[in-house]
Amino acid sequence: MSKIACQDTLITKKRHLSQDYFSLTFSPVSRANRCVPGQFIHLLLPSTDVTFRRAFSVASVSEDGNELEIIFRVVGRGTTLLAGLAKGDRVNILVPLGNRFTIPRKNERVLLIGGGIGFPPMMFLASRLLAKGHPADKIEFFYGGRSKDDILERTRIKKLGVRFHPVTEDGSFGEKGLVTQPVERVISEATGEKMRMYACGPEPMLKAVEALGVKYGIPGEISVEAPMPCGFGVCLGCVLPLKAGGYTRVCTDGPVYPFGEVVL
Amino acid sequence: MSKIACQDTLITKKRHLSQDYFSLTFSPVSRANRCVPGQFIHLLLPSTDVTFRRAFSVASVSEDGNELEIIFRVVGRGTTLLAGLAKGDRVNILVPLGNRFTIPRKNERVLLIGGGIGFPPMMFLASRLLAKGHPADKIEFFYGGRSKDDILERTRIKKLGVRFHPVTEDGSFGEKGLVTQPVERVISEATGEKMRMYACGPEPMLKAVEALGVKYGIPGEISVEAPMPCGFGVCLGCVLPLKAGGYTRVCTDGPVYPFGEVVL
Amino acid sequence: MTPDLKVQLAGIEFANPIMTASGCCGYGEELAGVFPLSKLGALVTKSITLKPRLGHPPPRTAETASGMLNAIGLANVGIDQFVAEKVPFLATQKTRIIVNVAGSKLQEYIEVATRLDDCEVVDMIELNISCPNVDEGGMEFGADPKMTEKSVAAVKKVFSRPVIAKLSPNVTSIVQIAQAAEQGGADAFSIINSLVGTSIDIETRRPRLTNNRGGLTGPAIKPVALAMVDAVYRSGCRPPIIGIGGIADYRDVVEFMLCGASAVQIGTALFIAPDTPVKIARDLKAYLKRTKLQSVTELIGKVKRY
Amino acid sequence: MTPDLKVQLAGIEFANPIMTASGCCGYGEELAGVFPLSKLGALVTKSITLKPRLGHPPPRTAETASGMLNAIGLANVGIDQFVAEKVPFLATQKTRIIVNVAGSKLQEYIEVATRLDDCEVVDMIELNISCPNVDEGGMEFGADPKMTEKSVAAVKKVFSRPVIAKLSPNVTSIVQIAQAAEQGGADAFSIINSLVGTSIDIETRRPRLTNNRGGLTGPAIKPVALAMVDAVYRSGCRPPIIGIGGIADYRDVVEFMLCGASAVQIGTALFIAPDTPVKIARDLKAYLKRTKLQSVTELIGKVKRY
Ligand SMILES: Cc1cc2nc3c(=O)[nH]c(=O)nc-3n(C[C@H](O)[C@H](O)[C@H](O)COP(=O)(O)OP(=O)(O)OC[C@H]3O[C@@H](n4cnc5c(N)ncnc54)[C@H](O)[C@@H]3O)c2cc1C
Ligand SMILES: Cc1cc2nc3c(=O)[nH]c(=O)nc-3n(C[C@H](O)[C@H](O)[C@H](O)COP(=O)(O)OP(=O)(O)OC[C@H]3O[C@@H](n4cnc5c(N)ncnc54)[C@H](O)[C@@H]3O)c2cc1C
Ligand SMILES: Cc1cc2nc3c(=O)[nH]c(=O)nc-3n(C[C@H](O)[C@H](O)[C@H](O)COP(=O)(O)O)c2cc1C
Ligand SMILES: Cc1cc2nc3c(=O)[nH]c(=O)nc-3n(C[C@H](O)[C@H](O)[C@H](O)COP(=O)(O)O)c2cc1C
Ligand code: FES
Ligand code: FES
Repeated sequence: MSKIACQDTLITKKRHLSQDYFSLTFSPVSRANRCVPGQFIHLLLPSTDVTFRRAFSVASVSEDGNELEIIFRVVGRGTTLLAGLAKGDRVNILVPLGNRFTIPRKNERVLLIGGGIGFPPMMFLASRLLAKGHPADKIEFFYGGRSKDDILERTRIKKLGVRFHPVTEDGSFGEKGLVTQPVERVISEATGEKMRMYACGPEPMLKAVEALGVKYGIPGEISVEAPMPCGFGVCLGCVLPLKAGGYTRVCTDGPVYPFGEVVL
Repeated sequence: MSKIACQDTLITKKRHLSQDYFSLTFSPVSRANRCVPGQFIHLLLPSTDVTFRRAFSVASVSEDGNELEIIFRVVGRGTTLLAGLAKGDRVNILVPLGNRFTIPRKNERVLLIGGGIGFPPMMFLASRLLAKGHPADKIEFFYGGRSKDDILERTRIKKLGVRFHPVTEDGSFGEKGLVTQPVERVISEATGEKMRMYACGPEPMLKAVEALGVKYGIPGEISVEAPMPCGFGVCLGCVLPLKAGGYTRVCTDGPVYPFGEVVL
Repeated sequence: MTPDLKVQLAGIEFANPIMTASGCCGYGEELAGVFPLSKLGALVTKSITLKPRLGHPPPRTAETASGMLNAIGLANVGIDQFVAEKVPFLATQKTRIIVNVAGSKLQEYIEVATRLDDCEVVDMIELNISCPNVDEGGMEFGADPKMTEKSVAAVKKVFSRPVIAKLSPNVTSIVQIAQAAEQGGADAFSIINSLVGTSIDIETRRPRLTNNRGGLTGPAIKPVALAMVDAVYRSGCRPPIIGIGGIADYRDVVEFMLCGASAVQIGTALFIAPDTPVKIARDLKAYLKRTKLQSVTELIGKVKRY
Repeated sequence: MTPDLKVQLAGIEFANPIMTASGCCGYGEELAGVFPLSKLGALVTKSITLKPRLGHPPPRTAETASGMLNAIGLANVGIDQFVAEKVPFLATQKTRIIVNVAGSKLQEYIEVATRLDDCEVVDMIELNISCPNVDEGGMEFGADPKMTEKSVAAVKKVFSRPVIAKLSPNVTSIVQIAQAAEQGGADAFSIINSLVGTSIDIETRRPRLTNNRGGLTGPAIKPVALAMVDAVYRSGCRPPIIGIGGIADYRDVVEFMLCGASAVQIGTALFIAPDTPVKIARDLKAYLKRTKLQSVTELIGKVKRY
């Protein structure tokens, strides 16, 4: 019985990041200070054009714990409506929802792997790890996208001081190819160091990352998606099959799972 | 089979007239030049929060026939949504709909009676009559409202040069009382002149105006309202009973009816 | 090659699968002011009864979430005036004409259908068997398999062209009713008519319809309509299905056709956007092109069920 | 004086008429994280079956116009685990507890109800008779008056506290089913469960639910639910009615109560806004005050029909 705040909040900042990508900051948000990387909010659009809320990973939380940021991509009706909202508009959010990424030990090399719109929780995790004193040079930030326009918040990520590995399929920014390439290179170059992987992104990427984890015996976690009618565990609509049998509710048992737990 | 244009148009001007009252100008509007006083448009809100279109009388049409204005009051969900739209927003309208006011002969004294948000078609009628050469001093413009804030576009009406009779229930602007008072006074003061009345406003006002028409033997027309699912005659949802029996479709047979025709 | 929208139902060819639903396009005159009716596969008239009917007192309609309620009360000019005043206009229109027939006694259906048999412009009759059946104490014809079969068979006897049975969704098993209609000789099914519903004004405490209840239509009912079309199609009934219920854009049409509809009717959406049929025809063509289909008929029943 | 929200059903008093609907509030634990369950008139659990059920593979839900489809497949922990793990939590909650019971054989209902009779915290049982009846070849219990009567009567025999019959809307005459349930001894009715519906993804051509079809719920179905509550209430059935279907705000509750509901359940709206019951209780009080009523019970059945 974890406490969830169902609250009205205001859009206090809206940034158009590139093409279909936006950042929204909400304030005031009670319980924002409780949000940890991996968790998400469930947002109610002020229109009956969509029935369900929409889930978005927490991308950042302000130091005073009053502001919460999400970064999203316009893909359908809900996100189109969301992109149409403006500073000052009111939305209702449920927060905080979901489980969290395991915090690695300080001596572990951390491989954060974000694919496309999967990067916001990775960014949140990076900054939290830094705040907790994880050495910046032990944090590798892999970020894959189709082309330059899909690699967002580049300055912000660079500013963190982590080791940034941008990758684009068309080579228009960073390394050309798939994000798993540099991941595998960093893994094979590492010598005897303990490592841990975290990934969020499209399913094929998550599968590839899990495969790397198995191949090199590196533990890790993935953050997965599912359509979420309720977001807080009561509807049983967001389930994914578990390898061990049965189903898991992504909204409460997830969205973060250790490698190999869910059937993707 | 009158031609109706089902068209997307843009809000090119938005004016907040007072409290809950707004004026919206749409452009380009094909067939706007065909609109005559008494006719209305049927507006589709860009949201499934309401199912039906909403009907609004034409308040004015620009000289080039490209712009069309409505004036409305926020009373419920649809008009709240409409008030939330901004310059540049797109809406879909059906235009022109409904029948029209009978054009009086030039020697007739014309009594235009608008109650509350019933004044826009009266204003349109006044300016069209003036444009057709009806003498301004033969046009009496009665405009009743609860208080000062309900008497809109005062400068605009005065500029027309017609005889303006504002009336408010609380006396905060113009004469104190009901709009039918000055109407009856003007009627009784008139000497042998031919007169014709036109009214649009709340039902009790329309009834009172009809009663004056009967009492003094003055012909006239009222513009009535009804909820309108389709607005162009196919659903049979907007009917009002006729005194002669049967029903009339307000959207196509109306909204303008001679005194005594519909059961209010 | 531009994809082909033509469909065949009961041996009749339609320019496209898009029809306007009964009660939502009058007798065609007003709609012809919005777009040429030749753009339609067919026009289905308001229900015609033997005698003229004024319908229920207002209010007759109410808005609901993504839908509406109506209790028009079968207001119509009656068969005499229909033939005298409406048929001549319809005869000039380059589209298929389907006349919807209603009644509260079987004899009424028979008489109206008999009259319509003489109107050559009437391509098909659509039987509205969702009216309360006075003979049988008020239960709808269409809620009872036996009465359904009987009324379809009776009309088939007097009307020489194809007869569509328009089925009510307010039943335990629409498949059973469809089978009865097929037994009676139905050449096609229209699925569905409106769902029974109501709405109350909490300030006046009065129903929003003088009839106390009405028919729910519009996007809200689409999932129900689709499931019923799917069920009848899966049941293996022979007559083709005309899908109806909440259709507002080409996507809805594709859904209905994938579930087994050979054509569709547009009702409530005409009030929201009267040019919906024209837009759907255009978008449907684009969809067929995009999915590399030559003919819209290739969609019929092609849903990949789990 | 602040208006009274208390209601009585089948001799049991409820703090207010607002309950959470089965399948929409789990076993109460998660919802208690949003607001104290003491704010509810009652909590109705997910359907409990004899054996645990995993439910259908995903996707299990789909959005529709002003509503949703679900085919969860009665996923639940089964009666053993329910009693062992869920009842202890429920016992600590200061609200009425209603356990929804489902099964595909009559014997299953009986066994689950027998077990629940020993759980004192369970104030009432709600029988979900909308499940396909394996014994009778898959037709829903709740679609057949005889099976309805039989199952209610059987459960009444083993459960000593009041039994609610939750009626399916997918029937020709819900009044007939209600009468059968009353005959079987039902102490109250829950009206309605979800409408059968489906939705197709036109790109993949697959149904949006692995079960091919599911239950339509949410604001879209409110008019249908309201008409069914109204019909059963007007029919003069004795057991009180719990109105369900698309309730999202206090206005909806007032509509249902005016039509004859003594209480209501909130389902889909909990997903949209989990604090809906709290807001409704607050707004309902304000409405009663504004309309100068002392007790919410004064609304029951007070619609002014034409
Ligand atoms: C835990 C979690 C965190 C997420 N974080 C982010 C984020 O930080 N930024 C971001 O841009 N997106 C994020 N998403 C995905 C985001 O929720 C979807 O893009 C969004 O719901 C799509 O809504 P739509 O109406 O625009 O798209 P549509 O495709 O029109 O949505 C239609 C329906 O499908 C469901 N749906 C479709 N795809 C998804 C999906 N991938 N995940 C969940 N529901 C889906 C929607 O809920 C809706 O019911 C996250 C999803 C989850 C589950
Ligand atoms: C021919 C005509 C001309 C009109 N001209 C104007 C105008 O120039 N300016 C203006 O402010 N208003 C005008 N109205 C009234 C305007 O259409 C309503 O105020 C508006 O529809 C209310 O919508 P709502 O959603 O805000 O209110 P709600 O009360 O929430 O509407 C709920 C439902 O009731 C219907 N409804 C309620 N009241 C009315 C009504 N009086 N007329 C029609 N439908 C109603 C709506 O269509 C809707 O279905 C006109 C109405 C008609 C019929
Ligand atoms: C205002 C209105 C009037 C209707 N009148 C009739 C009618 O006279 N006869 C009939 O068979 N169906 C009638 N219908 C039902 C429609 O033909 C159609 O079956 C139903 O509206 C569902 O389709 P929709 O959701 O596209 O509106 C009417 C529907 C509406 C909304
Ligand atoms: C996701 C979901 C799961 C449901 N599960 C059950 C269930 O297990 N047993 C049951 O009797 N009803 C179940 N229902 C039906 C609801 O209890 C309720 O009758 C229905 O949703 C209509 O109410 P609503 O429109 O407020 O949602 C479920 C509904 C939903 C949306
Ligand atoms: S979204 Fe409802 S249980 Fe996960
Ligand atoms: S609004 Fe449809 S006939 Fe008038």
